[in-house]
Amino acid sequence: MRETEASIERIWRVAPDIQRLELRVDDALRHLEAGQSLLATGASYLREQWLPVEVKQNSLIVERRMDSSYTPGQTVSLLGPIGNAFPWIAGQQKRLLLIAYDTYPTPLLLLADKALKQSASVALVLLSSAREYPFSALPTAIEVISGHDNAVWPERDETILWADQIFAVTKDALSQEYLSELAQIVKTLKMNLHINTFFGVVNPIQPCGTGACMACMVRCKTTNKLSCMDGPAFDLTEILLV
Amino acid sequence: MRETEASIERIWRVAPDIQRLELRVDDALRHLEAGQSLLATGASYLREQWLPVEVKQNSLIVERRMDSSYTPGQTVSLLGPIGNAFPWIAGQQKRLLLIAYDTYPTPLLLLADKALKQSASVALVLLSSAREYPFSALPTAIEVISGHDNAVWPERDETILWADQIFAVTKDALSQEYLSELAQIVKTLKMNLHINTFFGVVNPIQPCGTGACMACMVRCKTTNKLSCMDGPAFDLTEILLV
Amino acid sequence: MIEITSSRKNSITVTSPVLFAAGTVGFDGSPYRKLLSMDKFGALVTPPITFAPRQPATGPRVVPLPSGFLMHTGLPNPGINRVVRDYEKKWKRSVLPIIVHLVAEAPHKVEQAVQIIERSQVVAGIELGVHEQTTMRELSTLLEAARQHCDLPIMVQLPLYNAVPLGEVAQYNGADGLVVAAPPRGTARDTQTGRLIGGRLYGPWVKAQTLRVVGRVVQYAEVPVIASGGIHTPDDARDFLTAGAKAVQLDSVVWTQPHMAEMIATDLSGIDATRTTRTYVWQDDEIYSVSIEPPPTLPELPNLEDVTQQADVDAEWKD
Amino acid sequence: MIEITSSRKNSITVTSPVLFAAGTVGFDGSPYRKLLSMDKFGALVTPPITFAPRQPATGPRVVPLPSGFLMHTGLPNPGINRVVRDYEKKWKRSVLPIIVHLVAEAPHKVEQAVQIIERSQVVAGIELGVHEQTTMRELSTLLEAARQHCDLPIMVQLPLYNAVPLGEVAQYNGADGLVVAAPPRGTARDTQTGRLIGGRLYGPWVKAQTLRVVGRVVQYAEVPVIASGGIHTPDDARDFLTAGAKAVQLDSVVWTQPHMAEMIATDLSGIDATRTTRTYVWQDDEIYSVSIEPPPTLPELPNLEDVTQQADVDAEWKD
Ligand SMILES: Cc1cc2nc3c(=O)[nH]c(=O)nc-3n(C[C@H](O)[C@H](O)[C@H](O)COP(=O)(O)OP(=O)(O)OC[C@H]3O[C@@H](n4cnc5c(N)ncnc54)[C@H](O)[C@@H]3O)c2cc1C
Ligand SMILES: Cc1cc2nc3c(=O)[nH]c(=O)nc-3n(C[C@H](O)[C@H](O)[C@H](O)COP(=O)(O)OP(=O)(O)OC[C@H]3O[C@@H](n4cnc5c(N)ncnc54)[C@H](O)[C@@H]3O)c2cc1C
Ligand SMILES: Cc1cc2nc3c(=O)[nH]c(=O)nc-3n(C[C@H](O)[C@H](O)[C@H](O)COP(=O)(O)O)c2cc1C
Ligand SMILES: Cc1cc2nc3c(=O)[nH]c(=O)nc-3n(C[C@H](O)[C@H](O)[C@H](O)COP(=O)(O)O)c2cc1C
Ligand code: FES
Ligand code: FES
Repeated sequence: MRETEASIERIWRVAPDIQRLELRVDDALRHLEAGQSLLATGASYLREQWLPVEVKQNSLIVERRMDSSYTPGQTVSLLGPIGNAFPWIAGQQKRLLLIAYDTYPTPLLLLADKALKQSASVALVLLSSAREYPFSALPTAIEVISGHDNAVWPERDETILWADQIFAVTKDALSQEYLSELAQIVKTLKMNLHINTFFGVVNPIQPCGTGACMACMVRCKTTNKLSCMDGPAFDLTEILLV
Repeated sequence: MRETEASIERIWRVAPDIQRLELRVDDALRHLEAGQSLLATGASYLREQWLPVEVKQNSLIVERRMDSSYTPGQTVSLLGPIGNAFPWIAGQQKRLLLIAYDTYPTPLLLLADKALKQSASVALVLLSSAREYPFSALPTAIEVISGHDNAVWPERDETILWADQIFAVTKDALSQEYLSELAQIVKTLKMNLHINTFFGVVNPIQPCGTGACMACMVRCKTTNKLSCMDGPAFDLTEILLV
Repeated sequence: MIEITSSRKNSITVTSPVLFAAGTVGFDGSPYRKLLSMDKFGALVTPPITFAPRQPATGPRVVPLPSGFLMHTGLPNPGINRVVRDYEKKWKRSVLPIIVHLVAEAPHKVEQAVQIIERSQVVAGIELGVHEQTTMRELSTLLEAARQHCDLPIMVQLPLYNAVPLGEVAQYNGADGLVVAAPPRGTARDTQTGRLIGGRLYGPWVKAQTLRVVGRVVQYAEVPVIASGGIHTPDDARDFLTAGAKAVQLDSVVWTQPHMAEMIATDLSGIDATRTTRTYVWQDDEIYSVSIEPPPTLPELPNLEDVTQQADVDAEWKD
Repeated sequence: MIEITSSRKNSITVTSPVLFAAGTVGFDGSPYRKLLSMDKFGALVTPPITFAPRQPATGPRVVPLPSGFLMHTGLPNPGINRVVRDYEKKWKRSVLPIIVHLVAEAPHKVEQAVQIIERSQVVAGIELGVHEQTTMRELSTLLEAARQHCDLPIMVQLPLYNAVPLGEVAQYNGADGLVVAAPPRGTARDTQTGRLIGGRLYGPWVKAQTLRVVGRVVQYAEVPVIASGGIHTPDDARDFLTAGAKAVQLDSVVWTQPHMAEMIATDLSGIDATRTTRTYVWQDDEIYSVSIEPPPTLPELPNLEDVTQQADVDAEWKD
């Protein structure tokens, strides 16, 4: 982890409320893995979590809501990389199910990109407000499933049984309840919840990103873990669900 | 006084650290007088005092330091007009001496502009850090005198004796002492300080601009006055100098 | 109609729960007559008035701070006699009830000042402003002096830091309402002169501190609580009403965003009040989830909050 | 070398007056080992440690605020025994002196905890964190318990609102240093869930409140004062040192701007310290220009600040 400067090279909209920024970053950030993020200085006091959706040779592409405005050439301070790579192993899990509930699937897009490049099959379920995410901003090779306002989507049981690995991202404050519900469904369908199968992606507000402030603590069965240090993906067999 | 919206139409630099903004303003602000100002919403909590340097048919031009950045099309909320016209009467005082001490002469430029248009003669003395103000941003018809770090400038006594009226702007926190010093010099030279001759332009930070908060109070000989309501120009025969 | 002081014959009722805090709109509201629909607000509290005239502070008076500012005006005012004389006629014609903010100097001055105010017959009530170092006993003496010859409702504006214990004293000693709280005091450096300035702090971040204190004062308050501090949106105001305040006072938002001040008044007075965040409920028990064991080795000790039993406890402590 | 506790045999000396406040860099500084030059700082204060283990708070823990935020973690920690066991070796190797922040629960817990800490022989001192409603007598009982079997320097981290009277009590009862102050507490609404969260407040605007309180505590302090609250620039830190603090603690700036935290440490430790505003001088008398007449009708009353004479005054009051 380092504190570095990046310059915003290019800005474009992918939907009325979503923009992407191409950043020229320090060498230390060239090898960002899917799952890792950055804490950037912005308009508010706390750093914002910037999620990469594409990693290029000399630059990174991150996705932001339109509520902040940026200018090309602008410099930002980045703290990162924060967190660990998602525990997806190229070539091993060939069928990936990604779920976004009531929040945009941004944290999962770099994983989708990498998995597709490694010729895995990727399905993405958009539930509740996640359905507003623009299809056009997603890779064409992805199978997008538009679900309902709750944990229900067309052919849900089939997709769950199909998947080798599941990653679910939910709106922070609701993650607990929603993840419990999904875990319950998976448990029933797959006879049990197996290790390395179903991951919750937990991205709370991170004041420090370094493991110091403990605001991002996740209660686990053995010992408590930190989202910024041990996450963002937590195996649902491991965390204490409500 | 009204709270209105204005849009920034055009932005240009007149010096490395000075920019001017052309604003399309509400009808209520079309007839701004030299001396009056506006309180605009900006990056900080308190409104900023925006000083007009030119009043056009459908727009106003204000001068700002480069420490804030603006974009064309941007909308700002303006409270104003704040304060009163400078007590300069076209055709009456033909020789105007303007003094800027340790602060840019911005508050005096609209007066200079109007006076020159009415064929008055205008001399502007720049003292201390005011000397950094770019000559190129001043009307060519103005006589600019570059002084020293204190109350001294070339042919000072002559210019003071020459003037029908004097307006001096100083850095807020120093106004008291500096105005006293100048008042003393004028008193000696002109045998006394005559009413309607020498004005201090007092522009402290104005939290309200409406006469409510009393933060801009100026101690006067008879009764205390408010810079935002009774100013910004105060006759030096009237205010209580230290 | 909302009753913002305890029900006695002269109790103050207002049509809107949104008031102007002390000094925000001048002595009679005239600075905002053209900018705001005054009739959407509930009442006007005057700038702090002292017994004798006071001159403005010298030197810098405003220090901008992140999301706020510090202000030190020196409380300039022409003294209570002169203010009443100058504004009596205007107050009589005022669309809003006038509440006079009286600076609680010495008890004998308070005693005289309240009589001057009451005699004028145009003032709806008094807000007594006590300074930050006021002790509980000083406050009770001040209130006794104020109550002596005065039938007007008297609210006490409490300092933020000691609002909880002082509010209990005020209520016990006959205050008809509690204003929670005066802006916190601070010290900041003026960047132009490099001087340190002491003054009151304003800005939206004051709200979190005030909301917490209001939540604690309403636990024991039997007289109306009026909340004040950092309110900048209708939701801010609503948070205080939901917490149990009868009314709110707006302060610096009136100066920096007059239009927003009017929006708050409109929204809170109407029936179609809208909240932008999810719930209305004041989830008391969700805030504090930990229950605490009492310190086992200590007897029941005198405590800042146990003021009414102070004498008994002191006796116990000495035995 | 700067002595940050009162001179006794075990007094703590540091090479830099810039310390890490409780919980800002974890139990042993490891989160910042790669981001900061740790040796530019003076000491490390651990996160608050309780006697028994504590779990993290449930629900939202961070509410962003204008120029700052509210945080409520629930003070998760594995309890004093476990912490000492886990970190003993790391603390022994630490480049910075380790100060343990001990949550002042009941006196008997404090008494046991300090012994566990002292036995480890790798801790430089203890910062005792007392809660906001601590009374003056509770504090003296807590300090008595802490001092009973402990020769380590004990500093007391004072709550912001009652720092002035509590600091005097702490000093009188054997505290070796005063940390002024713990972050103020507040209540804010989490916008996602609509829930009210109570917690501590951080941001640059905390500074004005803290600076004022530090200025008052140094008037009577005979033990070193360490200032903490809202420091975000070298000038902020310098303001506290000029006011009379021996050292400062950085808090949330470490998290949001680690590079700035290091700049503060570099600037304050060096000889070529630079101030960007005009003067260095602490112009005491220029801040408060009004002299006050004492309330004439009141006898010398017990006052929050007159704690050391409390008993005498109580006697007087009863006569
Ligand atoms: C021995 C002891 C040690 C402690 N140590 C620590 C410590 O080290 N660190 C620490 O952080 N805390 C500590 N505390 C807790 C701390 O003192 C406070 O009790 C706690 O921070 C809650 O403070 P409060 O004043 O808001 O609640 P209380 O004083 O308990 O408030 C009274 C009631 O008011 C309610 N309330 C409060 N605010 C509102 C509101 N805005 N609206 C509606 N209702 C409201 C609460 O629900 C509560 O029931 C300790 C307490 C004790 C007794
Ligand atoms: C009867 C009475 C009525 C009052 N009424 C009001 C009122 O209505 N409104 C009002 O606003 N005030 C009022 N005050 C004044 C108020 O209580 C405080 O005294 C005043 O605000 C100054 O507060 P302080 O705590 O900073 O200073 P003090 O408590 O006087 O502080 C003690 C000393 O510390 C010094 N000091 C303070 N801060 C610092 C610092 N950061 N660094 C170095 N030195 C410092 C001061 O110079 C002072 O000499 C009243 C006071 C009295 C006695
Ligand atoms: C009744 C009264 C008593 C005051 N007492 C003191 C005092 O004891 N010490 C002091 O330094 N200032 C005192 N002041 C002055 C205040 O600190 C301050 O100048 C005044 O209240 C205005 O503060 P403001 O600019 O923060 O509004 C007093 C002011 C008033 C009105
Ligand atoms: C020793 C101790 C005592 C506490 N006492 C109380 C209490 O009396 N009332 C309460 O509501 N919370 C109490 N708490 C919990 C605190 O309010 C809060 O959850 C905890 O200190 C963490 O606060 P933070 O998230 O603001 O850091 C206590 C916590 C500790 C460590
Ligand atoms: S964000 Fe601070 S510990 Fe994870
Ligand atoms: S700026 Fe508020 S009275 Fe003039």
